Amino acid sequence: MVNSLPTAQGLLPFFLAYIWLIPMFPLAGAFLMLLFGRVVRKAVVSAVCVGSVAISFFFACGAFLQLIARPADERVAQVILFEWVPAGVYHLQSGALGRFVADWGFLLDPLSAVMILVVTGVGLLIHIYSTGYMAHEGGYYRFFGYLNLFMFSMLMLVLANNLLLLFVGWEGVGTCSYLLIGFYFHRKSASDAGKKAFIVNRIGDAGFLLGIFLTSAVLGTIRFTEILPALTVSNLPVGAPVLTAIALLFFVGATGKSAQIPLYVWLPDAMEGPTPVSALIHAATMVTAGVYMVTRTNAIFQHAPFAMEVVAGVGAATALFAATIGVLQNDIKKVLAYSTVSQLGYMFLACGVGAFSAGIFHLMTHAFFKGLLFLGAGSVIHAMSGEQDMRKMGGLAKKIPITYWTMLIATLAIAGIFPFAGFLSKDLILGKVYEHGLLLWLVGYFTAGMTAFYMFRLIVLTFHGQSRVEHDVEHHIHESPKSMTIPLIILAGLSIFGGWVGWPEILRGSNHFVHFLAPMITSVQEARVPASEAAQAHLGEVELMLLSEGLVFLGILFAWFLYLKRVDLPEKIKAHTGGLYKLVYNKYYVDEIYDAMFVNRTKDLATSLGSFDNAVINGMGVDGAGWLTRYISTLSMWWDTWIVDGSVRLASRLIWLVSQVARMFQTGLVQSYMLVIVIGVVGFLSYYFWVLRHLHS
Amino acid sequence: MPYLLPVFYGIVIVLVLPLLAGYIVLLERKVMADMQARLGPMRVGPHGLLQPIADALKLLIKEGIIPAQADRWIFLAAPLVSVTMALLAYAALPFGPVFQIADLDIGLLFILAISSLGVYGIVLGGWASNSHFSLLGAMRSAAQLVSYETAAGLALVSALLLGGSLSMKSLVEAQDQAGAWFIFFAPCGFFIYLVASIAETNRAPFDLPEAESELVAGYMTEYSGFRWSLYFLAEYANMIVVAGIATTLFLGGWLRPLASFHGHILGTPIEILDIFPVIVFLGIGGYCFWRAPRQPVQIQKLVMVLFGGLFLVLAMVMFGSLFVPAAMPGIHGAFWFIAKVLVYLYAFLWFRFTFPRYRFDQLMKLGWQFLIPLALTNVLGVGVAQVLRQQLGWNAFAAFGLTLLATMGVAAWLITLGDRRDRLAAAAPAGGD
Amino acid sequence: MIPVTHYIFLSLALLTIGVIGVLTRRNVIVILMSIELILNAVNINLVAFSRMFGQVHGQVFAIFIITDAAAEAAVGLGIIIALFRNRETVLADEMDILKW
Amino acid sequence: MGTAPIALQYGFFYFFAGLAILCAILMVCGRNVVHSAIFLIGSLLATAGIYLQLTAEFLFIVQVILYVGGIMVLFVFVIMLVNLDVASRQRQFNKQVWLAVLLTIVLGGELGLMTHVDGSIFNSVNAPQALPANTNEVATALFQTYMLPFEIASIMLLVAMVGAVLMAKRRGA
Repeated sequence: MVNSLPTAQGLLPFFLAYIWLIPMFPLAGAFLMLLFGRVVRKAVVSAVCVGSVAISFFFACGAFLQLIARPADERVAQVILFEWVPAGVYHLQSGALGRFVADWGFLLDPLSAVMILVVTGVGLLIHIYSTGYMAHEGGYYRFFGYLNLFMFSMLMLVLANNLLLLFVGWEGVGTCSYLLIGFYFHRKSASDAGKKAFIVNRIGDAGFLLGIFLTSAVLGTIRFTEILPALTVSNLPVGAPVLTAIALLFFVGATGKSAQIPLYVWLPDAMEGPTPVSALIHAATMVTAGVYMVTRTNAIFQHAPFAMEVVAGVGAATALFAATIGVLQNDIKKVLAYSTVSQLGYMFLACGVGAFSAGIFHLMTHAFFKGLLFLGAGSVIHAMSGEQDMRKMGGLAKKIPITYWTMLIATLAIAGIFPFAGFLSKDLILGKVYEHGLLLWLVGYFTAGMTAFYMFRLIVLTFHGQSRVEHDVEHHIHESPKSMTIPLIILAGLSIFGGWVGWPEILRGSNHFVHFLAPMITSVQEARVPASEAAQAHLGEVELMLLSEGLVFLGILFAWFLYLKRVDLPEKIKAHTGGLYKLVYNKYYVDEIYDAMFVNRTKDLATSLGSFDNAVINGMGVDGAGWLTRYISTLSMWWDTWIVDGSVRLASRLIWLVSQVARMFQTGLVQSYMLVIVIGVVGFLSYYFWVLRHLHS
Repeated sequence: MPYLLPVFYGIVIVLVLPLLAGYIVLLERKVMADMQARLGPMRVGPHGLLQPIADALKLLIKEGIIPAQADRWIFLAAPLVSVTMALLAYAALPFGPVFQIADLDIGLLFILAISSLGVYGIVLGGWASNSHFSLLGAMRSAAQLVSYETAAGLALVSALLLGGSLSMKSLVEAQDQAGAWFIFFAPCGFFIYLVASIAETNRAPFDLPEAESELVAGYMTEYSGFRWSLYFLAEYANMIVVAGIATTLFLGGWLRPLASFHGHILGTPIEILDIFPVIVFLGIGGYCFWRAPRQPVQIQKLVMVLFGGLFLVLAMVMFGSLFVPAAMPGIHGAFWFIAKVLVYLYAFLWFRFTFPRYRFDQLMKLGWQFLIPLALTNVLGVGVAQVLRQQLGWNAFAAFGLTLLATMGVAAWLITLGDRRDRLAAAAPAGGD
Repeated sequence: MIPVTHYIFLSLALLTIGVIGVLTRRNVIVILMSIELILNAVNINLVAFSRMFGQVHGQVFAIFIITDAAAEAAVGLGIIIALFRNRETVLADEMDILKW
Repeated sequence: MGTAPIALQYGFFYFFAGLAILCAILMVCGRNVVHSAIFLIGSLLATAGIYLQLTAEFLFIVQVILYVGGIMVLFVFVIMLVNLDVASRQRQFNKQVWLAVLLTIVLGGELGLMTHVDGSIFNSVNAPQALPANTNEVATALFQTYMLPFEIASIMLLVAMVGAVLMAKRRGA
């Protein structure tokens, strides 16, 4: 199985050689579930699924350790099982010979190593959590089967060694997200949300697919390991329009998958799915696939400065935009969803300014604390027996302490309080952005404050103040079972310490994480950063940290004051700024605008097309064809009956007649036979004489 | 002139033959009477010497009946066919060195062919008379003739091998040169031909076609008068023919017995043995004159004297011919020939009165299972003997004695075989034909 | 000497008559006899040719043909007897078992 | 007979030829089978006469002995065995008689025409030379030149005899 490896060294260590097994375990689990899950008990289901994910997590850890055990320049392991799409050789625009080959290959390098750790780790925790959360739900095996299938797809996405295989995983996670959002398919809103997610993702995927095509057409390869050499070979100048196009198309895909403007609208609705799904797919892993992909192809992006600018701009805009919406949401999961969108915007902002490793760093930490937040929210909803509206909560801190504390930690992390994980990653990003330009920095800065505000608004509304819980759910509020709380605790720990791998040098740390990812990032960017700014950036960094900390604390105080001390104020504000409030509260009517602009137009187009279809295609085309066919067939039936069959019958009749004649010869009487002989002799002799006459004349 | 002599001979034969036949009948009756210790015909003429003429007249004036259902023309033609064929055969019979109508170089075959045609007279007559007796008789005779013709032909082949020719004349001459009659070389052949010839002429004990006790008179049942006599004539003519064939082939034809002995009377070219015919005729004539006075009636005395005179005349002819070398061989040859024929015919009569009649299947068995194989063996033996004698220069009697013994052995084996077959047939449940 | 064509025409006439007999008569025995007639015509030709060429081979062939005629007659008559035994008829057009 | 004057030769020939043809016609047309047989015998005998006129004495004898004395006797025998008066009272000719007669006459005409196509062998050798009495030659040819055919013919005769016996035998006998 360990066949020709492009990397220099010979035989790979065990775990690196068998990285291709990591996705296979969940796949096996998924198969077992979707085929036999119906007939086995829940214990078996949870054992199989959690076990499979645990095994793949174990393999991932082994692979990671064996990878970092190698020298920094050899930290790449590629296993190609077999050639999937055979190689097609063709000429590129540059005249060079392109060799497009998509193989079933697995690539493990620092980037994917981080990703598989996040995916399998968080995935494992969420699986464990789900066993408790879904314990009383129907379709238990179905849920876990989908979940395992998602794990497989995500790991394929992460471990793919070429764009096409990555796209396979990409589509796989999309499908799984559709299935899981619509898990409660009996609820129309759920199935609608699933469809919405799926369709919106289609738009992005189309862009991504075009990007892949363009890549193979321009660079002649879709292997990640060969993209950079191909770029250098095809001496395209930095900022070549082709590369820009490719990058933009990739980014369209990323916006679709990672819920950026303008394609973010599906993510809030995706909250219809079970909370673990929201945690795993729509907070921790899938939605970050876009960031991963952009980072994976950063070489192209770095050669397309304009695209980088677009990415940064969109990221910043999304971050601010989503944050503003999040401020006024009452549904606890919606708040978290918008915060996710905004955090993803942060990541893209980082990527846009070239701080890919910062983006990935934030991705990791975000996976930790946002997953924790969602799980906590899930725990709260569990305790509130399905209630999601924060206005009907409050004062739960005493009743569900573990949830409270863990969520508090996560909130502090996302708000960016020193020294939680979020602080390190966010401030790394902000620093890079500050180096890049002031406007974007201001946006990010402000967004950080708003994040702190709405997150603490969530905490306060949920856990503090007097309870607004309805009476019938009041009495059986209870702490979640161990299977749910233990993952919370673990994630809380990660939210605290998980970010310390990226402790900045400025604080006497050595940024291991960035150095670890450094080989992944092509350094075209350095040219664009003047040395002088790089020199003064160090001074700016500490100030920026202090500034953001200040703003964050301001936001926290604001929230505390607004929603705990003066509870009447929000209503007043609402009354005074009615229009704005309404606008923000209704999410800027984006859905309505989309409906008006695209969806209804699409529907109108569809209706007109449908009518056209009915009138022309069906009416004239299909029905006409049918009509024509019917009459032709009647005609041909007539033909068949009278000409074809007729000829057949005629033939048989003729044969019958001939045989009637022939029968007369077969009398069985010797003498008639002899008469025939005589006839033959006479004929022969006559012919002989005839010939003779012609011979002599 | 070349055509005159044969025509003369023909006329003579056609005139003499019926008379001869009649007297053979008389002879037959006399012999029968003698064997049965009777006198036989005595009334018509002295010792019934005119009996044949009387019978001939009676038959000629009798009414000829034609059955209503008969096939007329065939009924009329059949006896003629018989007689014609019987008489045609004489065309090749050498009564003497010169006394022969036509010396065909295939004379023997000619005779066989003609005699084989004689059967049609019988068959057609039997069929045409439209009577079951006749038909059965005809079929019997047809089967019989066809069967025994084979045996007879094969028996004759042995003589042909010895003679090396088909012409009767040269056959006799061959015997003359050989110094011995062929009967001494191939006695088996002669014996087979004897039996076969009896069967061919429908004589007892093979006279099934006209077996009185079974079918009234066989193929002649419906015949009467002249036509009946024609059949009769044909039968006796055939007897003479087969006798002549046997005589020619086996008994040395016209050759005098001991032909190689040439003892002359002193001072004369006359051989002693040539006197013998004269003595015979003289004796007969003398006997007639001696018996003449003892006849009861006057006319009989006269007739007796006439006969005596006739034989005296014959004696004179014989004696006179001794001094005419041109005519002598012919006349004496004729004498000897007829003498041998009469001897042969005597054997016929003898058999007739001593043997009981065969059953038809016995007849067929005898013909097919005994005579024909034996004849084949005989032909083979004679051929081998010829080779031994001519190629290897054996002594003639040694060679022929050897082959004779071999043939005898085969004959014995065939007889035992036939006996066993009969026993098996008797043991097995009677079935089939 | 008589030219050979005379004999040929004689045998031709016999052949024609024999063929007519074979083709038209109903009695099987007559048919057999007609066949004999045809063979006979052939023999005439052979003998005439042997005379014409001054060789005896023609006669030898005639002998062979006569032998064949004998064999054919024997077998044919045996067939006729068996047939008569089984079907009580000697008419050719009542024997059409060949058809089935 | 080969040495007879030419007029006599022609006389013999035409007499026997006419006899043969006449008997043949009567044989074919006759209603009574026995008559047919008799006429056939006549025809065969006439043919034998033709042989004699052709100085083929041996063949003449063979014809008489074998054909007339053997085969035809068999025929007559069988005719009497299976004699059917009904047969003689029935229709003698089958349905195809006229067509057959016509065709056969056409055939005969064509065959006769064959002898007159120029370049045919009959015109080339037109005067048969006299063949002496030739039984010996026939025998030589038969037993030396045609030894093997002779043996084969004899074996064929044997087979035919056995076959005839078997066929004529009644079943179970």
